[in-house]
Amino acid sequence: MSLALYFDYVIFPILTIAVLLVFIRLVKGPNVVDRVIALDLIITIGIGFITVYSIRTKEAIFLDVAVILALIAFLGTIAFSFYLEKTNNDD
Amino acid sequence: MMKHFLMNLLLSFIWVALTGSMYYSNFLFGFLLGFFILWIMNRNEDDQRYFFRVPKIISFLFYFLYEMIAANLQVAYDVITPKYFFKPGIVKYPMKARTDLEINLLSTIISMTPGTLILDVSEDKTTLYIHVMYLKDKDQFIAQMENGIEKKLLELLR
Amino acid sequence: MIDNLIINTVLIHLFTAITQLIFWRKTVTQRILSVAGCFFGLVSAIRLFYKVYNQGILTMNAANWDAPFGIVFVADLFSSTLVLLTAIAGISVSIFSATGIGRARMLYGYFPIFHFLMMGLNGAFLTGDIFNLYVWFEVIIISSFVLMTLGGRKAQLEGAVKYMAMNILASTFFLTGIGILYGLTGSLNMASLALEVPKISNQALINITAMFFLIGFGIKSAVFPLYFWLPSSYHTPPSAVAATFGGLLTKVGIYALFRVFTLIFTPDEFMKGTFIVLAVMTILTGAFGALIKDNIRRLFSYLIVCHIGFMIGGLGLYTTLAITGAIFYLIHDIMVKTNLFLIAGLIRQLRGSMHMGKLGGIYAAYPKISLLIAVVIFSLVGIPPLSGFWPKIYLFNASFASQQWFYVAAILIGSIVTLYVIAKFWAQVFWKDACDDEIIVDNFQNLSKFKKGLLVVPILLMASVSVYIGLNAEVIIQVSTRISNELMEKTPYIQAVLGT
Amino acid sequence: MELLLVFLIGVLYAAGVYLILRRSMVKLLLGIMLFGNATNILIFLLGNIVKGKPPIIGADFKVFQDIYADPIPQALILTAIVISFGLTAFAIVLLKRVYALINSDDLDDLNTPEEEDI
Amino acid sequence: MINILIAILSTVGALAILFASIGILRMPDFYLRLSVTVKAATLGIGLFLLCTAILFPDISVTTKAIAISFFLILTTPVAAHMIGRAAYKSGTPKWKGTVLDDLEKDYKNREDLQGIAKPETPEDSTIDPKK
Amino acid sequence: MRSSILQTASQYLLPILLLFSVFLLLRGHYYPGGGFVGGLVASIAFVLHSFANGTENTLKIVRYKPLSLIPIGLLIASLSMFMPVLLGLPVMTGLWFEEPIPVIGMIGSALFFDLGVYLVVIGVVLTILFTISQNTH
Amino acid sequence: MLFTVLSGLITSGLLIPFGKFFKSRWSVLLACLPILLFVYYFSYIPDISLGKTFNQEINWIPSLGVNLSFRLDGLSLLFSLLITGIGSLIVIYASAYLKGHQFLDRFFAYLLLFMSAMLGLVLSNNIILLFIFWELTSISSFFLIGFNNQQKESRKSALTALTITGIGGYFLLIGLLLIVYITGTASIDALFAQASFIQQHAYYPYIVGFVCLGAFTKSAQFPFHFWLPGAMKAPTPVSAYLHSATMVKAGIFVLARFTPILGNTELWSYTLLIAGGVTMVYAAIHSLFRTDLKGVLAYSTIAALGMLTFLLGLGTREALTAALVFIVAHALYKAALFLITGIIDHETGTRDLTLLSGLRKVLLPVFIAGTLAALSSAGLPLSIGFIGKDLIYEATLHGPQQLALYLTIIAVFTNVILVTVGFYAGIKPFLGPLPEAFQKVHLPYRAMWVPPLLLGILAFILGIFPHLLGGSLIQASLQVMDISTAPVNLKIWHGFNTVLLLSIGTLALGTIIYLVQKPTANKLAFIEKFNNLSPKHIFERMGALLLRFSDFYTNKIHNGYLRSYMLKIIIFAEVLIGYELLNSGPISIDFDKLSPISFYEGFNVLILIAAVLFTVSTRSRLSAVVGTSVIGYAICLIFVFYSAPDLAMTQFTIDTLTVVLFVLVLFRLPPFLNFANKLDKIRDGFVAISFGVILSIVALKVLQEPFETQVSDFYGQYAYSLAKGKNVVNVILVDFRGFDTMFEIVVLSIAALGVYSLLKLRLKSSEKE
Ligand code: NA
Ligand code: NA
Repeated sequence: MSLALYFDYVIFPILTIAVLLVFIRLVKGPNVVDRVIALDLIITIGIGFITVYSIRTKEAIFLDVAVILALIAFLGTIAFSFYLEKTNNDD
Repeated sequence: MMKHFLMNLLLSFIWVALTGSMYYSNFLFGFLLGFFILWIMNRNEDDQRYFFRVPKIISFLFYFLYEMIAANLQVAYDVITPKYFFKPGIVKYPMKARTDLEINLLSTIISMTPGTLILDVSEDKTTLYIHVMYLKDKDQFIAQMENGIEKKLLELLR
Repeated sequence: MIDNLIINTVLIHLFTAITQLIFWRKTVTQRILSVAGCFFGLVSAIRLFYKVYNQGILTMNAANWDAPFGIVFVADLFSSTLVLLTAIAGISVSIFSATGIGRARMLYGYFPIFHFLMMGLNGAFLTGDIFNLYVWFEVIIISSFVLMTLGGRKAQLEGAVKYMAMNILASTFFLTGIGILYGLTGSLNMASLALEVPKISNQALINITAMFFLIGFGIKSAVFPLYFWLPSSYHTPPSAVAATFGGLLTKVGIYALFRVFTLIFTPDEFMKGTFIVLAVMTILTGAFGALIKDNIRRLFSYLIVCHIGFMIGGLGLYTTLAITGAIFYLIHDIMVKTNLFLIAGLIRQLRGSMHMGKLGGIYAAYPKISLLIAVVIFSLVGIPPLSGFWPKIYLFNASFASQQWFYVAAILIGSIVTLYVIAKFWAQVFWKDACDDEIIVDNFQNLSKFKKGLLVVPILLMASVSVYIGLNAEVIIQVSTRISNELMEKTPYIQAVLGT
Repeated sequence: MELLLVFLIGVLYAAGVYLILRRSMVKLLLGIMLFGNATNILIFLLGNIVKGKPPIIGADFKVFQDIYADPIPQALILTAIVISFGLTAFAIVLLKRVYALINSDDLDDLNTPEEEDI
Repeated sequence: MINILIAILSTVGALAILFASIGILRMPDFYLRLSVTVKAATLGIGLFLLCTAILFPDISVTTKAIAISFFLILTTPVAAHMIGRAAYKSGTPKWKGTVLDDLEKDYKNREDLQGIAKPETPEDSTIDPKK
Repeated sequence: MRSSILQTASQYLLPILLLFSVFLLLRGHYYPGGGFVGGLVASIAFVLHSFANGTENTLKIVRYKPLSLIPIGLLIASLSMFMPVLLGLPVMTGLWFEEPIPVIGMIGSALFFDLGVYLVVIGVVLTILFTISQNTH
Repeated sequence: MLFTVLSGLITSGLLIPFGKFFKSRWSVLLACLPILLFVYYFSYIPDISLGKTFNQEINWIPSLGVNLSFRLDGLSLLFSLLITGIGSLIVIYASAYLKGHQFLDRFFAYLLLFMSAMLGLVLSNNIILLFIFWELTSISSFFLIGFNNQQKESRKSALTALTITGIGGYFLLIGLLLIVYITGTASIDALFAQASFIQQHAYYPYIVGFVCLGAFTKSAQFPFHFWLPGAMKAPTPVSAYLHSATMVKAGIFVLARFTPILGNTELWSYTLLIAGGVTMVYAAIHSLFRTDLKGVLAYSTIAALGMLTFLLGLGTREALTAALVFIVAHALYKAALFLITGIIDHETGTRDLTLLSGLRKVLLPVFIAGTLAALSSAGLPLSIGFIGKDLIYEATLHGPQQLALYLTIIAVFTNVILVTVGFYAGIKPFLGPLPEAFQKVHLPYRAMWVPPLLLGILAFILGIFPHLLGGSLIQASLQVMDISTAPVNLKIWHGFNTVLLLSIGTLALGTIIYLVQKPTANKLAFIEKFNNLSPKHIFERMGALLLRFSDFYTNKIHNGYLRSYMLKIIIFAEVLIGYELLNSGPISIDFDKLSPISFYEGFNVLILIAAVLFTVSTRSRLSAVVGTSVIGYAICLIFVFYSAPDLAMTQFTIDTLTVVLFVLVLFRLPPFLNFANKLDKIRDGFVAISFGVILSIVALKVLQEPFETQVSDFYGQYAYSLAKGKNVVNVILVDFRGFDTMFEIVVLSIAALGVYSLLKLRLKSSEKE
C-alpha cells in the first residue's frame, strides 16, 4: 500500500470524521463560546488537513497556507472573546 | 554565556558552509560538534553555565513531551470511554514566576499540558487561575506544579 | 496605435485624489486641487476627443502586453465622448462643491473620493477589458457609497443601505456573467470576446450570459424593474454628490449596456423585445413616479428613471438610427441631469428646502438665475430647439421604422409627463410666492460674490453646453451617428485592439 | 468533483438569496457575503480546475513542466475577494451606524418618511 | 522506511485530532471541551509537520514546519485562555461535577472593589479632529 | 479586557508577524504571497496588538496615523505604474534592474508596485479596524 | 426672413441685461421692432399678390433635414402682417397698461419671444422647424399666461394651457415625423408635390389624427378648449394678442398649411367639420352665459375658432376664402374688444358684465372703439365682419348637397350668438346709467385707447374696401391652399340673395337676443351646474385619476422595503435566465470530462453546505458569523485542494478580518427577531431555491463547453521569461493585469476613507444637506 493510498483511506477519513464531530458541536452549541472553540478547532484541523494534503500531493507550497492559518487563526477567537467580555449577555 | 552561544552558532554555520549542504540535520550536526569542541576547550574556565544549560533545555523538552503524551493518553482514554473519570475545578495557584516572559512560558506550558488550562492571571501577576481536569486535592496539585514544571522552568530561565 | 493619452484623464484624477489625501483636512488646498485637477482632466479629455475624432480608435496596451493578454484601454468615439462629458460635468460639480459642500464633509475626504469617482468613471468608459470594467465599476460604487453616506443622516443611511444592497447585487450578476463568459471563451478582452462569442456552439448559453449582463447593468442603469435603488437614494446625499450620481452613474450602466450588447452580444429578437418592454415600463414607471413627488430631488430621480427608458428603448430597436438617437439622448441627458441636481442644490441654498410646497418666490427674487434654470429645465423637457428635442426625433423615426408603437407611445407619455412636472416645478418653485409660515433660509444672499459665482458658474457652464447641444445639434448628430456606426460595425474596434 | 461544486454553487446562491430577502440588515450582509463566495467558486469552477498543481513554476525551471491550474480565475477571484472585503467592511460599518441611529438592525425601522426630506 | 515512519507519525497525529474532536463533542461543559481540544489538536498537527519535515528534505519546508508548530504553540494557549476567561465572565455554566472554583469569589471581590473605588468611566469615544 | 498573557504574547507576536509579512511581500513574485497577503498579515499583527493593549497604545507604536499610509502606498503603487510613461512606454510596463539582488531576487517596478499594495492594505485594514474600535470603546 | 424671426429673439434676449432701461417709460420704444417688421412685410404685398413666393434656406441640421428654411407666400404673409401689426399695437398698449410694473422688462421679453415664435411658425418652410416655433409659442405663452405668477389661478391656468397644448404638440410632432418618415422630406415645398402619395399611405389616417390633435389643442377646439378661458388670467394685452389674433390661430394656420397636403379627403373634412361644428355651437352657447367680460370673449373666440376649423373642413374654395377673411376680421375685432376689456378692467377694476354700465360717459373714445368692433363682429354691412359672414354663408350653402342645410343652420346659430356676445363686450358696458362706483373713472393713456380704436376703424376700412384684402393677400393665400387660381373678388355687396337674408337675419336675431337675454350671475350659476359634464371637468378628473393611479402604482411597487425590491430583482432575473435556459436544450453531463471526487473533497463540500444551512437558520447573530467563518474556511480548503494557495491565503486572512469586523460591530445588537410569517418564508425559500437551481444548471452547462486556454497558456509561457516571476498568479496581479490590482487597492482605500468618515463625521445641525 503506497503512502498516497494510506493517506486517502486512513488519514483523510480520520480527519474528516474529526471535522464532522466538531461540526456537530458547532451546530449544537449550546453557547456561542462552544461554537467559537469548535470553529477554532475546525481551523486547527484545517491546518492539519493542509499539511497532510501537501504530503499527499508532494507540493510543499501548500504549507505556506498552513503557516498563515497557524499565525492568524487565533485572531478570530481573540475577537470573539473580546466581544463576549464586552457584552456579558450571550446573544 | 551569550558569548558561548554565539560562538557555537558561528561554528555550526561554518560547518554548514564547509559541507555546503543546507539541511537542518547538517546544521544540527554542526551545532553539536561545535558544542562539543567548545565544551572541550572551556572545561577549565569558571563560567560553565552554558554547557549545563543546553542539556537542561533538552531534558526539559523531553520532560515536557513526556508529560504531554502521558496526559494526552489519559485524556484520550477518558474521552473515548463512556464513563467520565474527571473531577474538574478551578484552582488559584500562587506562582513563583515574576517576569512577563516567565509567566507566559509557564502558562503556555501549563495550557499545552492536557488536563490543565489557564483561565486567568490576577492583575498583580502573582496568581494563576488554572482549570484542572483531574483535581484530586488542591494542595497536592499546587505542590505538584511548584515542584514540577514551574521549578524546572525557572531553573532554566534564571 | 498606442497612446498613453488615453489613460491621462484617469491618471490625472488618480493623482489629484492622492495629492488631496496627502493634504488631508486642508480644505482650501483640496478645493484648489480639485478644480485644477478637473481642469486638466477637461483639457486632456478634449485632446483625447479631438484625437479620436480625427484619427479614429486609439488603444493603449497597459503594461505593454498585447491584447488579449494584458488589459487594453480603448478610446473610440463613444468612450471619448463620454469622457469629455464626464470632464465637463466633473469640473462643474467640482466648482459647485467648493461652496455647495459643507466644510465638515471636506474634512472627511469628500474631494479625494469625488476624484476617485471621476477616475472610476473615466476608467469604465475607456477600458477594453471586461473584468477591468468590473474593477472600475467597483471603484465607482464604493466611492458612490462613501459619498452617499458622507454625513450620515438617517435618510442618507436609509438610501445608502438600499443603494448599496442593490448595487452589490448588480456587481454580483456582472461578475457572474464575466465568470461564465470566461468559462466559455477563456478570454476577458472585449474585442477578443467579440470574436470568440459567435463561435460558441451553444448560442443559448451566450444568451443566458447576456441576461446576467442585462440584469447587472440594468440595475446600475436603473431600468424597470431593477431601478428601485435610485428613487430610494438620490434625494439623500448633498446635491453636488447627487449631481454626479444623477448625471453620470446611471449613464455608466447605459454605457456598459450599449458597449456589451453591441460589441460582445448581438441581441436576438427576444432580447430586443425585452429591451423594448423594459424601456416602455421604465418610462412609464418613471413618469408615474415623477407625477406624484413633491420633493424636487425625488422628482428628478424619477425623471432620471423615466429618461433611462428612452435610451434603453434605443438599444432595443437596435438600428443605427435608434442608437444614434439614444446616444444623442445620452449626451444631452448627462449634461442636463447633472445640472438639475446642481440646481436642486442651488435652490436649497436659496430657500433652505427642497419641497415644492415650501419653496417659492425665486423668480421674483433672482430673475436671472431663474431664467438660467429655465433654460436647463426646458432643455430637459425637450422644448425645441433645446437639447432634449433632437434625440427624440431620432428615436421616433427609428421606432416608426421598426413599428414599435408602444415605445412611441411611451416616449410620448414620458415627454408629456416631463413637460407637465417641469412646468409644475417651475410654477411652484419659481412663480409661487414663498409660503409665509415657512421661515426661508436664504444662505445664498449672505455669500460673497465669489462664492455666489462658484455656485452659479457651473450651472451656467453646463447650461451653455446644453444650449450648444441644442442649437448646434448638427455636430452632436454627426458625433452620435459616428458612434452609432462604430457600435453597429465592430470590425474597426476589433482591429484596433487586436491588430488583426 | 465539478458536480459537487456545481451543487455547492447552487446552495450558496440560494442561501444568499434567502438571506437578502430577510428584514435584518445583518442577514442582508451575510447574504451578500454568501453571494460573493458563490460567484467566486463559480468563476473558479468555470476556469480549468486542476488538483494539486499550483500555477507556480518550479524552482529550477523557467516554464511549466506539467499541467498547472488556470491562474487567471485565481487572479480574478483574488481581486474580487479583496474588493468585496472593502465593500463588506464598509457595509458592516454602515450597519454599525444604522444600529447606533435606530437601535435595531431591522431595515424597516430605517425607513424615513418623505416628510423628513430636506 | 521513511514512508513507514510517516505513516506511523501521521496516524498518531490523526488519532490525536480525532480524540480532540471526540472530546469537544462529548465533554459535558465548555471548560472541559476547551481543555481537551486545544492540546490534542496541536499535538496532532505537530506530528503531521514532523512528517513533512521528514518527507521534504528542503530547508525551507523544515523551516515552515517548525514555524507552524512554533506559531501554534505560541498562539493556541493564548486563545484558549482568552476564550476561557471570556466564557467564564459571560457566565457559561460549569459542569455539575465541578469540585472547586477559586475564581468565583475572587471575581466577586474584584467587581465589588471596582464598583466602589473606581467607577467605570467610558473612554473618550471620539478623537479630537484637530489632533 | 486586559490580559497580561495576551499582552506579552502580542509583544513577541508583533515582530514575528511583521517579519513574516515582509517575507510574504518579497517572495510573492516566486511563491504564494505578495503585497495583499503580506499587508493583511502585517495589519493583523497590529490588530492583535491593539486587542491586547488597546488601540491607543498600538497607535503609539505605529507612530503615523494608519490613514496616512494609504496615500503613501497609493503613491508608490501609482508611481511605479506611471514610471514607464516617462520612458515612453505604456503605463505599467514592467521595468527591471539587470542583475538580481540577493535574498529579494529581481528588483523591478512590480516589486515597488507590490510594496504600494502592501502599504495600502495595512493602511486600509488598520484605518477600518482602529476607527471602529475607537468608536466602540 | 431669418433675421426678422431672430430680431425678436435677440431683442428679448437683450432685455435680460438691459431690462432696467425698458422698464421705464422707454418701453414704448420696443414697439419699433414690430412696427418695422410690419412695414417690412407690408412691402411684400405687391410681389406676393402677383403670386410670387420668397424662399430662404440656411443649413442648420442637415442630417435631420431640419434647416432654417423659410417661405413667404400669401398665407404666411397674411399671418405675418397680423402678427406684426397687431403685435405693434399690443406693445404700445401694454407699455401703458403695465406701466410701472415691476417685471415689465420680462413681460416684453416674453411677448417679443412669442411674436418671433409666431413669425417663425408661419414663415417656416420646414415642418420640423414649424414645430420648433410651435413649441416656442407654447412655452412663451406659458410664461405670459402665468405672468401674474403670485396668483394661484394664474399659475394653474398657465400649467393647464401648457399641458394641453404640450400634449397636442407632441401629437403634432408624431404626425409631422410620420409625414417626414413616409416621404423622406420635411420641406413644405416638397410636400405639396407629395400630397397624393401621403393621402394614399396607410399611415395617412394617423397623420391626420395626430396633426389635427395638435392643431385642435392649440386652437382650442372642443374638447380641448377649456384651457383658453383659463388663459384669460394673463394680462389683457396677452389675451388680446395670444387668444384672439395669434396663438390660437397657430392651430388654424397649421390646418390651413396642411390643407393642400392632407386636405381634400373625406377624413380630413369630416374631422374638421365635426370638431369645428361642435366647438362653435358649444362655445357659442357658453359665451352667452358668461358674466366676466373676458370669459365672454374667450368663449366667443373659441366659437370663432370652431367656425374657422369648420370652414377649413368644408374645404371648398368659398369656404377657404371665408376662413381667410374671417381670420382677419376676427383678429381685428377680437383684439379690439380685448383691449377695450383691458381698459375697462384697468380703470374700473372689474370685468363683471352685470356691474358694468354707462361707461360711455367717462370713456368715450373707448366706447367708439368698442362699438366699431362690436359692429364688425356683428357683421354690420360695411364692416369686414359683414363680408366674412357673407362668405361663410355662401360657403355653407354651397357645401355638400345633403349637408348644406345643417351646416348653414349651425353657422347661423353660431353667428347669431357671436353678434350678441359682440354687443355684450363692445357695447353693453358703455350703455345705461353710470353707477356711483365708476364716477371717478377717467380715460387712460392715449397709448391704451388708440390701438383698439385703430383696430375698429381698420375693420371698417377693410370692410369698405375689401379688395385691399381680397385682391392681394386672400388671393395669394388661396393660391397656396387651393389648386385653382381663379381671382378672388371680395365685394361689399352681393346683391339680394339668400346670403344677404341670412346675414340680416343673423344681425337681427343677435340684436334681439342681446336685448332680451342678459347675462346674470344666476344664469351663470345654472350653466355651471353642468360643469361636471364639461370637458374641463372630465380632463381634471382624468388627471386626478392619473395622479391617484400614479400614487398607487408608485407606492405599491416602490414600497420602501428593500427585501421586496430584492425579491423583484431576483424574480426578474429568474424569469429571464430561466427562459433562456429553457431554450438552451437538455442537460447532458459528460462524466469523462469531470475530475474524480475524493472522499475528503466531498466531505468538505458537505460541511460547507451544512454550515450554509446553519448560517441561514440560526437565531443568533454571533452564531451566524461563526457559520460564515466555517463557510469561508471550507472555501479556503477548496482553494487549497484545487491548487490555489494564493487564493487560500487571501481568503483565509480576509475571512478572519471580516469576523473581527463583524464581532467589533455586533455589540449589543438585540437577537434576530422572527418577523416574516411562514408564507413569506416559503415564498422566499422557493425563490431562493429556484435561483440556486438555475445558477447550478447554468454552471453545469457552461462546464460542458470546451475550454479555451490561449491566454493562460501565454501567461504560463512567459511569466518567467518576460515578467520575471514564477508565481503566475502574482505575476498576473502585478504585471499582466496590474491595472486591476492598482484600482482594486483604490477600492480598498476608498472603503477605508468611507469607514473613517462614516464613524467620525458628525454633522452640525446647520449642515443638514
Ligand atoms: Na500573490
Ligand atoms: Na469550462
